[in-house]
Amino acid sequence: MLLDVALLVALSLTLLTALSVVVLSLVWIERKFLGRIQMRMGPMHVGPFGLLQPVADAIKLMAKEDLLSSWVDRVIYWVAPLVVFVPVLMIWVTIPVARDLVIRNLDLGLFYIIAFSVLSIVGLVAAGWASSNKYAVLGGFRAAAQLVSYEIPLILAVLGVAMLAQSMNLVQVVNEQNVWVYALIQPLGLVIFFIAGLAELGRTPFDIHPAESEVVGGPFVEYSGAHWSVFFLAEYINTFAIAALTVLLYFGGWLFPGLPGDVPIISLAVFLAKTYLVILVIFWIRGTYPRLRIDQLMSLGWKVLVPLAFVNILMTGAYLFYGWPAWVLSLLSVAVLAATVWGLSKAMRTAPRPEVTVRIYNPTSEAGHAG
Amino acid sequence: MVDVSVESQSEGQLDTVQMLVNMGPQHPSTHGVFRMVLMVDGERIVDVEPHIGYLHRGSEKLCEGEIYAQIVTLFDRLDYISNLNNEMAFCRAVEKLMSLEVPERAEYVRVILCELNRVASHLLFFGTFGIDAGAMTPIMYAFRDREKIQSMFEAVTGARMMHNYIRIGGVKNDVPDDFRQRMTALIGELRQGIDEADRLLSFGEIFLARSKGIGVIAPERAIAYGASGPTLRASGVPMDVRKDAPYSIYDRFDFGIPIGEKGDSWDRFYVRVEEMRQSLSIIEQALRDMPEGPTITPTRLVLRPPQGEVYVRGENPRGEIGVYLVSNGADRPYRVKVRPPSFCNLMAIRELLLNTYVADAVVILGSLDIVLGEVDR
Amino acid sequence: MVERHRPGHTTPQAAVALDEKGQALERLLPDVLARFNPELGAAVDLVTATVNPSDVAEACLTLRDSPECRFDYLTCLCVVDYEEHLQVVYHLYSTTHKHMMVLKANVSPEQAVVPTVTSVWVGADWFERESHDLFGVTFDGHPNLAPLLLYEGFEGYPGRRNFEMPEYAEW
Amino acid sequence: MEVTLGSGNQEPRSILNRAAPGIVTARSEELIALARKSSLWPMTFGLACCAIEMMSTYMAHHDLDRFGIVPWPSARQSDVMIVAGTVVKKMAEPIKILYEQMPEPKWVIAMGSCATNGGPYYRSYSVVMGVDHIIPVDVYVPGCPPRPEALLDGILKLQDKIMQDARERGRKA
Repeated sequence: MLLDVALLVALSLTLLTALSVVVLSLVWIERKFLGRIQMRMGPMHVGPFGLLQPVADAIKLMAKEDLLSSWVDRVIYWVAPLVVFVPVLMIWVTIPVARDLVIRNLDLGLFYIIAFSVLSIVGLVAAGWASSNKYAVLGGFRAAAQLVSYEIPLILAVLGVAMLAQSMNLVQVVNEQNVWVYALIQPLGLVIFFIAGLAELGRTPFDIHPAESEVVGGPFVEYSGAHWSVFFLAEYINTFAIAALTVLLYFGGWLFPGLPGDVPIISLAVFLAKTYLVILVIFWIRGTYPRLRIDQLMSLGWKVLVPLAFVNILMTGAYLFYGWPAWVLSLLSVAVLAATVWGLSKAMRTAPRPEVTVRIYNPTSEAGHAG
Repeated sequence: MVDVSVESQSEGQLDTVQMLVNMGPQHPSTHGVFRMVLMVDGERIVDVEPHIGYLHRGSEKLCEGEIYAQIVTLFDRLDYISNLNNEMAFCRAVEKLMSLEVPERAEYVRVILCELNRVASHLLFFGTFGIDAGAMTPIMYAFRDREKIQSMFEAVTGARMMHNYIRIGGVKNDVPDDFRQRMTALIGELRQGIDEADRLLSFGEIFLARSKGIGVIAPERAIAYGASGPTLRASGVPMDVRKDAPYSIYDRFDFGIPIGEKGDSWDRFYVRVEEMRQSLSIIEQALRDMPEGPTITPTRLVLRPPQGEVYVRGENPRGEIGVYLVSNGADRPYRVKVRPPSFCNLMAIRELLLNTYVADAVVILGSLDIVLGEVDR
Repeated sequence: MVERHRPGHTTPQAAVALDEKGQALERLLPDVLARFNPELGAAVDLVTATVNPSDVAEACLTLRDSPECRFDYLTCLCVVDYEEHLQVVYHLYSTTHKHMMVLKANVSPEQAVVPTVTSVWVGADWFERESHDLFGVTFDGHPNLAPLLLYEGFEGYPGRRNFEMPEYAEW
Repeated sequence: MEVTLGSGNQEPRSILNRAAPGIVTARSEELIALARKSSLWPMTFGLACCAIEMMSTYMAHHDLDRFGIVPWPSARQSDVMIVAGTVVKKMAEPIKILYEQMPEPKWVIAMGSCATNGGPYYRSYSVVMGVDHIIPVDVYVPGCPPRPEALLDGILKLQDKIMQDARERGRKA
């Protein structure tokens, strides 16, 4: 009994440390990678290649004053970061990083992950509300609306994977992908999961609740020092989690053709490489796109992603029921995806391309030419 | 502060309360120290109260205490993104009052630099508008090119921003010897850079969704508000001082003025992008025709223009600048009044923001491209 | 502000150079503004017309609506303090005819009241508030003359000539 | 005579100090100062002309991110306030409030002549003659407006100052 508790504590601490290191690496990668995209260097004066930059940030934040404005609701204000952080940490209990490297391999792993990840919304709303700041309130409500509505396509997409794998055990899900990864069988599900995942993270183009240019950081606007860094930590762990789940659910986790799937070190390396690649894609999107507006986000979620997710489940169901070969589902998936993209670009585009421009008026030369 | 009361209205079962949100004077997207108090119903804006004056430095009053040559420096700092255009407006006012001739070469140098300044200003707009819409990379592209322009300015005028280069009667000094080559190279780089930035931002679906159909202002309303420049032209009114009442040597160049169709935020944005291309073409033509010769008509340092009053109009990147100058024959002006373009453009903000979302407010304000130094003076 | 005239120096007047549009307006204005008894003049290249302050709003409406003038664009509104009187100056522009004129009205510094023109051009709003701020000219009928540029509690009218400019001061 | 430290360098009421008071001693003080100077987050806050040059400094060509400096929108998460531009009396109160909203330790850079001493507006009726009449300033950057390189230099000077203050405090303790 005591041994069990000790083991649990040790494992949790290891997990926390590992995740902290991961977050530090993510911060560094993000700044360097965004720097690349933006034709600049990124951090380079703190440590070699700026490697110590996130460490300096972390120490500074820890040693920074924790402000408490006299208007806030103290209890909720202090508890909110924990409510955000603990679920984010808890889902890592069951995320395997290699076949045998997992704290507790739950048979209902996917269910557990989804159930826990919804919890952190409460923390965001609480943080926004308790800060007694109007930007924070706006941000908190935005977060609630956004995250709750994107949970649904996320869950539905995960359901598609669970159907394919006939299991909610993540190790099982990965093992099922030893021939074809689900990204190939179910590309539609991957797209839905990734978009919904981005929205869950509140990352560009869905960074609506912490939108800097609108609500100045949203729910976190009043937090400072260590408590703010808890939010920061949670956000990055979440990013890592979504990337890891993408890899586990759709890209075959630690499996790689030609490499043994049961050597922990190799598995871990493969898994990390894949996850970091997905994360780079997330950062790439951040460096490229503008932000959506909340109503556009909601209509994308409810009018596009949720129906698509249902279509995905139906197709998967039919595939399983009739026992079609895998490529039929892939083809169907791709077809639906293409149709959606085509339809969306038809619907979203406010005018046909050549007309979306301005005229050039030149009274001196004959007939103003189109720009 | 504002006399809009918080009212609770019951619609069906739900009690909704409107909320007063104070945006600014320090807010990442108010472009300086503009402040607006928004009354929001959820995310929808039901009332707006703009507040300005957080940068009111009393420039007009200060002008009354300086000799004419010194005032040019104060005009530099009015609209601090289009310094050369401001200098030009003031110098033209004094020259008109004194019937002073400006050498041909000086006019060409002025036009080249003013148009370059227009490009620099629109580049800044390009970047900040991207930031307002949530894209963080366009501003880097824009500033890459802006940096090149500023280096060019530095080579010619000696300063990156506050040039004090256009003087009464001409320009401070002649351009460097390799001006023509450097300019030609710069124009090529700018063309490429603008195209690149354009490809990055302008036609993205998300960007279009964020800015198309947002903040529409009808041409009649824009005229009634006294809006000018790209803000007015985006509504489809082809009004440009360079065409309507050509000053300096603008009647010698062949260029078009971009006109929007709907008068929405995207039109205001793209009109500026197209304007950069037109400006570059003006610069090319001016470089081709630039004659040799003196660059300044020598005047006394302490000028005493004749008694009288004069009003000149000029086309700034932000719109029509007007300088109203009253002289009583002394060495200092009796009264200087600047007609600031962004001041007039900003007046429409209340009408533009009503019934939009908070997120749109940021985009619309960004699309007006205000400079507070000029709004408040 | 100290005027530094050179001894024995007479100040010359600025040369007037009206173009065709200006000359046409000069012929036109006495008819259009006949009711208001305008006093015509010139500011280098612009026609000026001075009317009674109480007539300003109506004169502006006439100028905006008369088909030959169509001054639908208020370019600039400002106040000049000539010590014995304050002059409210309106620079009007027509986007259809592309001509420009100056309308003026003299008011006394103590009793500086002019009817508002916000009903004629919405764009006069902030200009009038600004002039109220800096010169103490009251625009009769303006919806909201709250301070625009100056902070609440500022004493005096900084635009006027008799406003004491502070020397460098610790604040 | 007692030497008082600038308010930007007071002992902060941080988690570390609260959890284990007295444990932060001279050497760790220096370590923390090292971290602080390496991660100065300024507030996104521009007033006037200098703000444009400040933006130039953040951008690709000069790239303040090299030194770990990223602008942050909320005062609560920033360490440095770069007062870039003319401070007018109407703006004085908001600036004071913003400064008070920043958590300790905090520093102020007065960028440009207006923020330093009123600059070209020294005779104006509405301009505060330097931001140091309202809030304590650590580094003054001269220029109208200062070049990006000048602002960079100001920031490097501030980093030196942070280290030096920490060393001095360590010697005193």
